[in-house]
Amino acid sequence: MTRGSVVRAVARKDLAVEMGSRVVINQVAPFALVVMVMFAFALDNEGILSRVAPGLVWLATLFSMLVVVQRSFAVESADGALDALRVAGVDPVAIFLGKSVALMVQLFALEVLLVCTAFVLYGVEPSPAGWAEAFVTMVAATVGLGFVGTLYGGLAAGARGRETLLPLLLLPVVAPVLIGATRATEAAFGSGGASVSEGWPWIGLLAVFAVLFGAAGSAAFGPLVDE
Amino acid sequence: MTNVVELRGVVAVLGGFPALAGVDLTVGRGEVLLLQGPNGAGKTSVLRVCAGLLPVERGGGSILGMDITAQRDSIRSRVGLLGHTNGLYLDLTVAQNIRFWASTVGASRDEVSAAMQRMGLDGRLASVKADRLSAGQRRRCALASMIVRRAELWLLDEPHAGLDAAGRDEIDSVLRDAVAAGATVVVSSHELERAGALATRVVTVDGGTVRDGGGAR
Amino acid sequence: MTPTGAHATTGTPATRRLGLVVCVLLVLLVLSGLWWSAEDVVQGSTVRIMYVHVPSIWVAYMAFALTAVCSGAYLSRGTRSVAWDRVAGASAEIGVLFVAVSLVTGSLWGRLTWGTYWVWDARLTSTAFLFITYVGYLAVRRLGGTLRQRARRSAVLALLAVLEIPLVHFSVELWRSLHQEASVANPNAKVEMDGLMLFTLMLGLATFTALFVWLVLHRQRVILLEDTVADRGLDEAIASRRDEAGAR
Amino acid sequence: MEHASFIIASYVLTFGSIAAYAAWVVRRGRGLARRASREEMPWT
Repeated sequence: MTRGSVVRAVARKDLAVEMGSRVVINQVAPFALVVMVMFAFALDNEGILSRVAPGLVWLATLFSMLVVVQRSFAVESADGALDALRVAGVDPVAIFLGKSVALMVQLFALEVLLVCTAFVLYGVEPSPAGWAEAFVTMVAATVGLGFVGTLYGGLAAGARGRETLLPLLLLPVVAPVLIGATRATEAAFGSGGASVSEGWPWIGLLAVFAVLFGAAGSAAFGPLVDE
Repeated sequence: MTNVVELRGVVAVLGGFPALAGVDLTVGRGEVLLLQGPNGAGKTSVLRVCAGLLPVERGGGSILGMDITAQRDSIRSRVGLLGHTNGLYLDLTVAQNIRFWASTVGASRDEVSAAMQRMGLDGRLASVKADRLSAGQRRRCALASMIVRRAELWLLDEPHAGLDAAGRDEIDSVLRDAVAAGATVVVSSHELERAGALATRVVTVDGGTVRDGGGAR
Repeated sequence: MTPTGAHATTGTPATRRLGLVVCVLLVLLVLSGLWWSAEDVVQGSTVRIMYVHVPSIWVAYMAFALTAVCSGAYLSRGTRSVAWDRVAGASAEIGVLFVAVSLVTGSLWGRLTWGTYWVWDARLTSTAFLFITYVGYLAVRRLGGTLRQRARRSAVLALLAVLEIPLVHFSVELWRSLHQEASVANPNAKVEMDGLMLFTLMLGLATFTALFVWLVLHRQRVILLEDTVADRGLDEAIASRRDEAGAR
Repeated sequence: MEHASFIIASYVLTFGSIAAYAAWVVRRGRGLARRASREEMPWT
């Protein structure tokens, strides 16, 4: 049994669960859209909206992520599947990577939706190079978010008060992603006169974040979830 | 060969409550041990300790010759637990569930279809979502994944609960096959008549302790 | 079991002496900070806040560093003693207290110097994140479970914080340096310090360090007692649990 | 002294909260130590 095949099995399973239940499609995605509309009500100014659109996109992503992460582990504990995985001695690193990959796929889909919404509702108009940069930003940010979300989601999964514990633990950690992804997206969208080239250092930050938390999560997930 | 299960003075705590208050238990290879006792006596906790799910607070012991605290990871891949929950993903179909389990332990396609056939899960049931299944059908799913796992120590928590007569017979026959294949079984049950027929030994769990209900039968 | 009587404390002659030293130093610090030392040429009287602000943030950094070291020691093989976890927990709790204190005194100072309680300065922002991170750490310590569970979980979390904090700090710094035009005021502005002012600052650092040692010693003993009493409760619970069996 | 209120406030806040915490720790320690034996308190 190689680690890679377990990773694939876990990721495929999580995505199959989503295809079977459609919770992210039917509930989280509309939630994210509502958040975007509420931002527009709160700010009530088209000039400001297109200026702050990148930040709103990523804030909406983070809020949606909290829900998706909770869901990802609720599925495991609904009928004791996580216990069963533990008893089966399934490699926790493979569980971590597999669940991270599934989370990344779902987050990426949400981000695409949110960016398109910002394009339509907030009046942002990126150049072709900007679209490319936005794509790279989304990939880099999503990988990091997937790792951190799975890591802290697993820790909070078994805990009492997990609904409040998860945001408390997770949001401070993802601050670099919010900052980096927002700045990079601003560059991509040209918000506030930013040029596309200004975004690349921030994408570097996102990549560093993703690599560090991928490694740390692989090491820490087992001890955190198991004990 | 050492005993399959050896617990010495095991105390296990659940949210501050001593679920196990000093358990001594020995199970030899090939035995079918029946744990009986009232609700809340600690039967489930004994099984969860043996499966390496519930950490041992005091005392110690070994499972399949491996230390129960230091070598929990190695123990786990060699035991199978059928608890109150079935470990199913309710949004997946029966076939998806069992195939997932098979893929995490590296079972072949043939083994999977054999196990599904054995539990009567092929055909129409295979494509039904787990949350539409009856309690008995869910049990059968869980048993199918146990079969696929080829565990050396089978731990079953009230496996007969909520099943009709046919379902119970099925479980008994799966257990007999497992024992014939060399597995050791620890099973908890209210239904002494039924489980007692299989058991080679019966012990009583009460107040988080084990009273040996007499030697081998 | 030797009863300890009504005068049992977490103190020892050594900590009592240390406590006395801390008290004397504190009096000296207040006198020196509020009366003896002169006002700063640039900052004026607000420099007096620095004599308590700088030592508190210093203690907080020291506390979190100690938490990280103890967590690493707990996780490394051969030293797996829950004593490490107690020191880590005590230290983190004290660190949270001192970060909170330094955030408040810092914003009071900021109000006087910058005219505003808060500026989105890199150091302030990442200190706020530091605070929230360790509040989360303390929440995880209270999740329950066995002592070993608590120790392992919180040790792993403390080491993750070691990874998280520099990342947050770095990104916040990058955020400010690339984004904001010249900051309101540079808190690092060279302060001309006369001898007594420097003395007062050093006195503050020494006092707070001694205070930190005193607090950690006591707090980790209290944690030991909490664990012991919980364990005693467990003994009683085990006994009554075993009686259940006899009753039937 | 200029800004006396702010300066006094920061001293009071700092030492007040530390003193409150220290008092809480000591009192909690006393309460628990009364229920513990000498062997359980390795520092005695």
